[in-house]
Amino acid sequence: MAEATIAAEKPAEAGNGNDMLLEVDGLVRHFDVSPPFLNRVLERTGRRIVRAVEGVSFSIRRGETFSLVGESGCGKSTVARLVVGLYPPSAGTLQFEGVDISSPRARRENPTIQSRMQMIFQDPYASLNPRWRVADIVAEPIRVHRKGVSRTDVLARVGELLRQVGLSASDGEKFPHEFSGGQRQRISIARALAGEPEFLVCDEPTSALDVSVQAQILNLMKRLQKRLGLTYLFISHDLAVVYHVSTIVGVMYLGRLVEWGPTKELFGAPRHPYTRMLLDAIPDLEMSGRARIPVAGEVPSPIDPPPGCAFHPRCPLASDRCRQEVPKAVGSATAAVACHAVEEGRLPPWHGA
Amino acid sequence: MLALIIRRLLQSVMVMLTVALIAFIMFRFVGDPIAQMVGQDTPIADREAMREQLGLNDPAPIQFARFVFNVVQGNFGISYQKGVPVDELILSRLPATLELSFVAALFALVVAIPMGIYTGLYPRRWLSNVFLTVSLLGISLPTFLIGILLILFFGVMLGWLPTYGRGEIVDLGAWTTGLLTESGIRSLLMPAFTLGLFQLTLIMRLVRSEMLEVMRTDYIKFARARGLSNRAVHFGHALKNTLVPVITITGLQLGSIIAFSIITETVFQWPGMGLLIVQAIQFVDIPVMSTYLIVIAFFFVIINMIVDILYHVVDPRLRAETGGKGH
Amino acid sequence: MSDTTSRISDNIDRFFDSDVWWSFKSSKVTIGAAIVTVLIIITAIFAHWVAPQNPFDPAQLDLLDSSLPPVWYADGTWKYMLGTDDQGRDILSALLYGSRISLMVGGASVVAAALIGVTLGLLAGYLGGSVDSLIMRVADVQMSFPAILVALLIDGVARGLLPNERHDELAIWVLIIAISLSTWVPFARTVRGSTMVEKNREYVQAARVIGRRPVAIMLHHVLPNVMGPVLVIATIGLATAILTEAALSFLGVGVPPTSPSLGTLIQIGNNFLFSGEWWMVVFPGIQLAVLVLAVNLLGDWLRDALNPKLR
Amino acid sequence: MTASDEPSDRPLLEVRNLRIEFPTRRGTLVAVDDISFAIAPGEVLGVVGESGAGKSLTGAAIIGLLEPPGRIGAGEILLEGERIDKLPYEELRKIRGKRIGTIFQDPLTSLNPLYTVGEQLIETIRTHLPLGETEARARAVNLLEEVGIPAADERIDHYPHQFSGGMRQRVVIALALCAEPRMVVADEPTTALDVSIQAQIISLIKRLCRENGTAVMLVTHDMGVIAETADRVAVMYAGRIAEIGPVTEVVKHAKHPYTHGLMGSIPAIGHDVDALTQIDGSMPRLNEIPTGCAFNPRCPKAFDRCRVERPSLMPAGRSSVACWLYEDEAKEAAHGG
Amino acid sequence: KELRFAFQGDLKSLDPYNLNETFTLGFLGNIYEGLTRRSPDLSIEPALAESWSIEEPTRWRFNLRKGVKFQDGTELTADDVLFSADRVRADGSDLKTRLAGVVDVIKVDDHTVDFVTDAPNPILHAEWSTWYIMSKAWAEKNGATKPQAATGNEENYATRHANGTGPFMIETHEVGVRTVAVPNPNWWDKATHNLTKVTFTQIAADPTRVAALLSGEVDMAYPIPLQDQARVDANPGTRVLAGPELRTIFLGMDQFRDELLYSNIKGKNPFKDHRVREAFFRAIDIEAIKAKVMRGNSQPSAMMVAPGVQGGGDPRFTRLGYDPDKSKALLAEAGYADGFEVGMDCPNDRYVNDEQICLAVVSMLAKVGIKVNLNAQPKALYFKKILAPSLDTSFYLLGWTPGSFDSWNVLYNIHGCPDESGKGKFNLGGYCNPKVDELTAKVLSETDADKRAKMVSDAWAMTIEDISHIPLHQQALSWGVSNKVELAQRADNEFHWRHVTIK
Ligand SMILES: Nc1ncnc2c1ncn2[C@@H]1O[C@H](COP(=O)(O)OP(=O)(O)OP(=O)(O)O)[C@@H](O)[C@H]1O
Ligand SMILES: Nc1ncnc2c1ncn2[C@@H]1O[C@H](COP(=O)(O)OP(=O)(O)OP(=O)(O)O)[C@@H](O)[C@H]1O
Ligand SMILES: [Mg+2]
Ligand SMILES: [Mg+2]
Repeated sequence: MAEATIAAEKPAEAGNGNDMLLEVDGLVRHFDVSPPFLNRVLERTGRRIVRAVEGVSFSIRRGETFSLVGESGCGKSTVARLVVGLYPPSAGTLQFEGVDISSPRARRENPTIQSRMQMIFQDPYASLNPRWRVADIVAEPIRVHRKGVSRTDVLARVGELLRQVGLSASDGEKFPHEFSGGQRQRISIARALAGEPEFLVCDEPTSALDVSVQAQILNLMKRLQKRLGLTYLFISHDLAVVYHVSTIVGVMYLGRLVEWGPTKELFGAPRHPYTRMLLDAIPDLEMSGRARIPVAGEVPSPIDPPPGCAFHPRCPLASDRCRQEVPKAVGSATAAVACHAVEEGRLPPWHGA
Repeated sequence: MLALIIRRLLQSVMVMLTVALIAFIMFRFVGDPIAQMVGQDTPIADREAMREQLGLNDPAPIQFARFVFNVVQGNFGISYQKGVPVDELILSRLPATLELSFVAALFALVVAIPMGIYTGLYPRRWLSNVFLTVSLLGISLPTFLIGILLILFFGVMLGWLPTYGRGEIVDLGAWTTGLLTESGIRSLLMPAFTLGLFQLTLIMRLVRSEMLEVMRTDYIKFARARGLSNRAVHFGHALKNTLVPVITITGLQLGSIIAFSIITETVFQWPGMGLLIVQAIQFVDIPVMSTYLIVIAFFFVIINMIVDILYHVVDPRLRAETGGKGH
Repeated sequence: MSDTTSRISDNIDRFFDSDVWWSFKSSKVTIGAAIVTVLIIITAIFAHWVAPQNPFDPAQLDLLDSSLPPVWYADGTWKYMLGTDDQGRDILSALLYGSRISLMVGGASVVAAALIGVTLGLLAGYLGGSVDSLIMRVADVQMSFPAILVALLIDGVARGLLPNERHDELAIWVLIIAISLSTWVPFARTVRGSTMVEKNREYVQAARVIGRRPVAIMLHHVLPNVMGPVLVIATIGLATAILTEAALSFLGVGVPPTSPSLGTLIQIGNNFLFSGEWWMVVFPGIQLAVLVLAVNLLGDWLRDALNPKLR
Repeated sequence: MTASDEPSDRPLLEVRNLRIEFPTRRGTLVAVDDISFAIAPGEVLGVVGESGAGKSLTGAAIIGLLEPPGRIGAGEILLEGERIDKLPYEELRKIRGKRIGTIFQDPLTSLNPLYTVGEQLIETIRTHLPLGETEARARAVNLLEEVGIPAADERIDHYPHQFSGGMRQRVVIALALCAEPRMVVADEPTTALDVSIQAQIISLIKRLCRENGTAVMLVTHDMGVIAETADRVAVMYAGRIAEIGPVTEVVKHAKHPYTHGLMGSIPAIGHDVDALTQIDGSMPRLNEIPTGCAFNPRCPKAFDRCRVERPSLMPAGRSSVACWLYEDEAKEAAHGG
Repeated sequence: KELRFAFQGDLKSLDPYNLNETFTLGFLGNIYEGLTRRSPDLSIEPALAESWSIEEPTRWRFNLRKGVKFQDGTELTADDVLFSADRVRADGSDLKTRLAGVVDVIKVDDHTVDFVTDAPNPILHAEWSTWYIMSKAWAEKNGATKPQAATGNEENYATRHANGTGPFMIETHEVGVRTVAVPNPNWWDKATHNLTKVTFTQIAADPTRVAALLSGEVDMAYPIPLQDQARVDANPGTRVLAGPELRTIFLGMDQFRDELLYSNIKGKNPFKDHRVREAFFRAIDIEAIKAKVMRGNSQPSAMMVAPGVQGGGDPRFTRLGYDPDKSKALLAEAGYADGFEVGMDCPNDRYVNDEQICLAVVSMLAKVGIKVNLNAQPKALYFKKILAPSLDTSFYLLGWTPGSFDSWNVLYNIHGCPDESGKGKFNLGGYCNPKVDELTAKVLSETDADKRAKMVSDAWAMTIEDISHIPLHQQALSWGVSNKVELAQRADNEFHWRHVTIK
């Protein structure tokens, strides 16, 4: 009992050093979308701040796949971008193998770390420069990070990478538009692998693809993970995909992690009402005829999120406390939930999947 | 909206100040203003005295401030070439140029928009191709050549239209107009056509490409799928969406019409500002040049502001403040 | 070595297989326009071989041969196929040399304008923020003055600043500077717009994650992807620049009459329209109109061919 | 209109041997090739298939809005027994919105940003129904309420950009249902939406159709949505129907190897597999569709005949399949019948 | 009866002392009047002075016409003449030379004025037909007592207003657009015209001006481009009046600098060499210029003055023949076998086909190896450059009509060795032959006509021998006139409306 109420700051403790590849602590990212100063004065409106990420902490163990799920706009991509350094965080820290890489300066000072993390993007059509040959695209990280490698070596390596993702070396001479979506995503993966990364951030790598192609990519990613010992930060809104690929799943809502845990546990016995809602909303391929009450409402604007628990306007269990007090994540290092109802034991049993 | 207007005003002031600075630099540093003012045999001492008297020895910022102060009061100095105050000179030429530009713009718009719509809606019809080809000629033939040919044909060979000037003009106090007399209107036809032709082509092509673009959008497809009549789809939905960019570009074009009138006015001896500036440039009449610069910038700024406001009137997305909030 | 050559030949093959080439091949008008343009450019470049006379060399002019009509008139001669002007300049030669000046001024000013515009546009679009606002405000101010006016003013200022006899020598440069300073804005606007789109495209972000520097990203990633519209603007800009030069020459502030451009030729010829010596204005007029029309047609085609939405 | 009083053996919509072509510089592309299906009143027909399989084109052909140069190369489309594919534009226009409603994928771009939602609704209503301005407005408010927009009488005067994505899709649905069409073509109505919103929209469509007895052609590539919503499902591959049948049959007992692979490649919660079933390769481009069965290069069960001869739909169990594997079964069934 | 006419140039100012330019002075000669005026044949007539006499060789007396009223109603008195004499000599006046040599102006009585000169001058009044008398009262009332406001910050009242005694009064004057005049009902002389209104418009572009005449929008336009004369004549309603003009067009060379400003020859001035000047002269095919550039409308001239001018048309002189070979030989002899480069200044809107003449000269000189860099520009800039004090030129084209129609004017202004007194003020090349100067001084005070003519002829002989300048031709006037209009064309190219009648 006492153990269960320990407020867990992070899904996993950073205790045993080397094991943790990435540690994220209290990550915050705000975007200022205020109207111009003059408008604010004249219309007496304040600043408008998008609280895209509002204090997210997690760590990822080497070789694991940590997944983030959540509805559109809840801040998943922002977390991904923060991790790879496309945005500097507004607050909070990022550590890669214990090295702080929170600020852009820290990143510049540790260029090797940057090369060890790569990213795969959602849109296979937009993530490859249409004017570049595939070979050049794939070779770019090699040329940037390992200067002085001879041209033939680079080409050889590119060919190898292309084969690794299931394309042929001769495809390097072509341009991206000559490939289908699934093949392009393979090229993206080859490019990401070219830097010999240990850590891959995948922002919805398959959501633009058809299921049959998605299966190919997911299988490829899993295979590569096994073979190369990669660690993934995997982002998706498709719970089934997340279930399929991840070791640990974190559920995001309006910039916060509301629940996390090992995949099976989380999907087997979801505790946060939001997690339950998401699971409920998945169309039922089995046609088991389970009774579902689709949850009403949509994600509120991150500009002025509801006070208290951000989920309370949509939550069937919301109480006055939920409306006022932001719930703390409670649970062990590996599985926790931030919900007053859970804490107060008001949670009805899960009907089971 | 208010914020928009205020911001635009501020920006306009900045633009005007920049232009004033350019004008000032021209005024002050291109040639020696004193040398332009006095006769050849004025002694050096007198020149120095004048220099002092005119404040040309003060620090540049003070001179600039004085320049701006004078400009704001409408005091632009005396034309080197004609010896009369520049503001009067410009003001007396302004109506001619504005009238010509306005009529040319009106002509361009009235002809170009329907043609643009037609070619945008029916890109494959032969008439569209005719319009397009003819319009290409409009931007390929030099304005002055068109003007001369018009004069030769309609003025000299057929004798239908006057070949030069504004015709009979009516004095309405501060404004003189040629729009109230028959000869004034007849005189206006050829210059307005010449001046408007280029803009007509541009606007027509713009409307066409915007129309083509809009016709491909989902909401047009959806409007069709709802069974709306062609009229409603073309004019209610497509046209209105086309207008947003068209307004901006057209606005800019109208600004440039005023400046483009230089050539037309030269060809038709149209007594407007353009004629004045061409002469002023040939004689390096700096006060006239810098004043013209400021006046043109002023018009541009005004037009731009109107365009911006129109833009906001047409596009509800831009006046988000007025409605309820989304999300 | 052979690698690069094979790549080039590969590129050429690819070009001839591309939609652009196909849309070119299938448009008779465009082919015509291209042939005309190339013809004019080549004859202009090699004018000193092609032209029967060097009209810029006063020693080759014979006043007694002035104002001769084209060859098909009774007093025309084959020596001056298209007649001569009032100075005894062979119109045909003057056309070729004049086209050279027009093309040179037009081409150089477009190149200069494109350089300025693309650089500023890239910077504004990629860096955003205050750099962007500054550049765009400058562009706004610039936009309020159409090419003709800017060119006129620059010319006026140059007249005031340069010693007079240098003016003619420098006239071409003044023209080029004036025209390019007044036409860089469309380049900058377009490039800025495309850059803002491109910089948020994932391939640019991928390059950033890889660790490339902003300048490298701008040059290697963004630039090639915004070149399409730049090419279109450049083509149409060439047409406008040629016309602007002609207009300025017409207003008497263009190139000096001793080395006339097409515009100057028209301006001179203008004076002989009523006297029946029409060839002095009509041939340069046709040459100018045809050149501009052809370039415009090419620009139009290029715009359509490069716009994937129109295909 | 006699259809409504007759029992539903007469299909509301019937597509026969539809073929859609694009003349291009490299010859004519056949994007949809000889497909036939029918939808009964009140029935929801799901159409699934990979991107580019020809789903949207089929929908567009039905409402007569194929974009040139696309054209119907052969076949017929019948609405309540009446041919509509050859109707003049104006006749067809009167059918659109009135008898066939349409919902597009992207609610963000389907609405004209310059008009309020109300204006677009009223315009559509008055185009098809003889109503006055105020009556039309009242109806519009009703419709909005029906699709679940709170405070409809206030929101009606808002512009599309003031609505969220889910709300906008509701507006689009309201617009499609304005004139109570007998049939709705919904082209991926939920693809752009979040799962939670998706569930809301699906149940909304289902409810509205059940209540009005409207037939729906639901195009999507999400098998889950189909499984939940459709009565029957057609699986398209490279412009052809690979399999068509009752939804339970297709989902649970997929017959065509493609359908089979497709079902296997969908990850599912609770199913722990190391690797998903995977169909190698990708769907061919239109200009390089192989001879014989279009699926043959990727098909694990392909045999010689598949590479030469193209199978047409043949009955297999309660479904129809275009696959030579089922030829015998089909023959038997034919004999038996 | 309205007369509408158009001219190429602009009416710069209504101030009669502002600009010494033919068109402006000619125009203002309809509004203002001088003590004398000229008849259509250019002979001097009494105007505001009824009569005059030479009291002493250095003292002239003018008797003013009585009862002459300015257009504002005030009467003309001797005070006005004194005032005008001061004003025309004041700073900013462009016509100071009108009273050059006048040391004193004395009011004898209200209608008599004496002019005292420093030396005898038989042609003192020859240019006074364009020295217009202004009203003292009016100028003082409007603060226009000086020709130009010194600071340049204020406009001079006289720039846009006029108050003369002449046959016409300004009704409206829109600067640079048009000017309308109406007859002066109180004019002292009997009007011979039948006009009720005169409208002047500037039409700068040649084709537009011709078009306006052809289409009947103006009744008179000038100049008509030479090439359009045939067209204007062929047109049923119009005709060309093409009389000879007294202006002589010539080329000048810098002969005083030790090194030319614009040349590739350094350290010496080729134009100081008579052979070079002759080579230039002989290189020019004046007949070709006449035939082609001027289309027959010019009279090649051996002299620097036109036949109509006293001393002009002297049969003693003939042009050096056109001879490019000789020219080349001369150049070679002078040490310029390969020719040299020289810059040339030329106006492009001042004289008939001025730029074309220059271009033709450039091309002809090119044939003998001289590379000429032509700098053709509008007259305002051109004059600013070449005229004193800058004299910023090496080789130029100029035209000259002696205002007095007397050779002395040309010998003094153009051939005199430049000095402080104003002698040689327009001798831009600095030609200086003391013998010519000596003779010129004698010419001025010589009162015996025959002796004077002989002296003039001898002076010309010296300058021609020296090749001080290269005279080209007298250009022809080229006025386009509607057939409704009868007018008198004056050889000095001034257009006086009092001789106009309209059908
Ligand atoms: N550069 C930015 N400027 C302003 N707001 C931003 C920016 N990037 C993201 N946001 C806002 O931050 C919030 C979170 O965005 P984010 O892209 O991280 O969401 P997401 O979970 O990835 O959504 P999706 O599933 O749609 O990709 C959104 O409301 C978004 O509008
Ligand atoms: N204008 C066109 N020209 C040539 N081919 C076209 C054109 N429009 C569509 N096609 C082709 O027709 C095929 C079918 O397109 P369709 O839009 O029906 O696919 P879909 O099944 O709806 O795919 P998605 O799931 O991506 O919407 C595609 O291969 C497409 O490339
Ligand atoms: Mg995202
Ligand atoms: Mg589709």
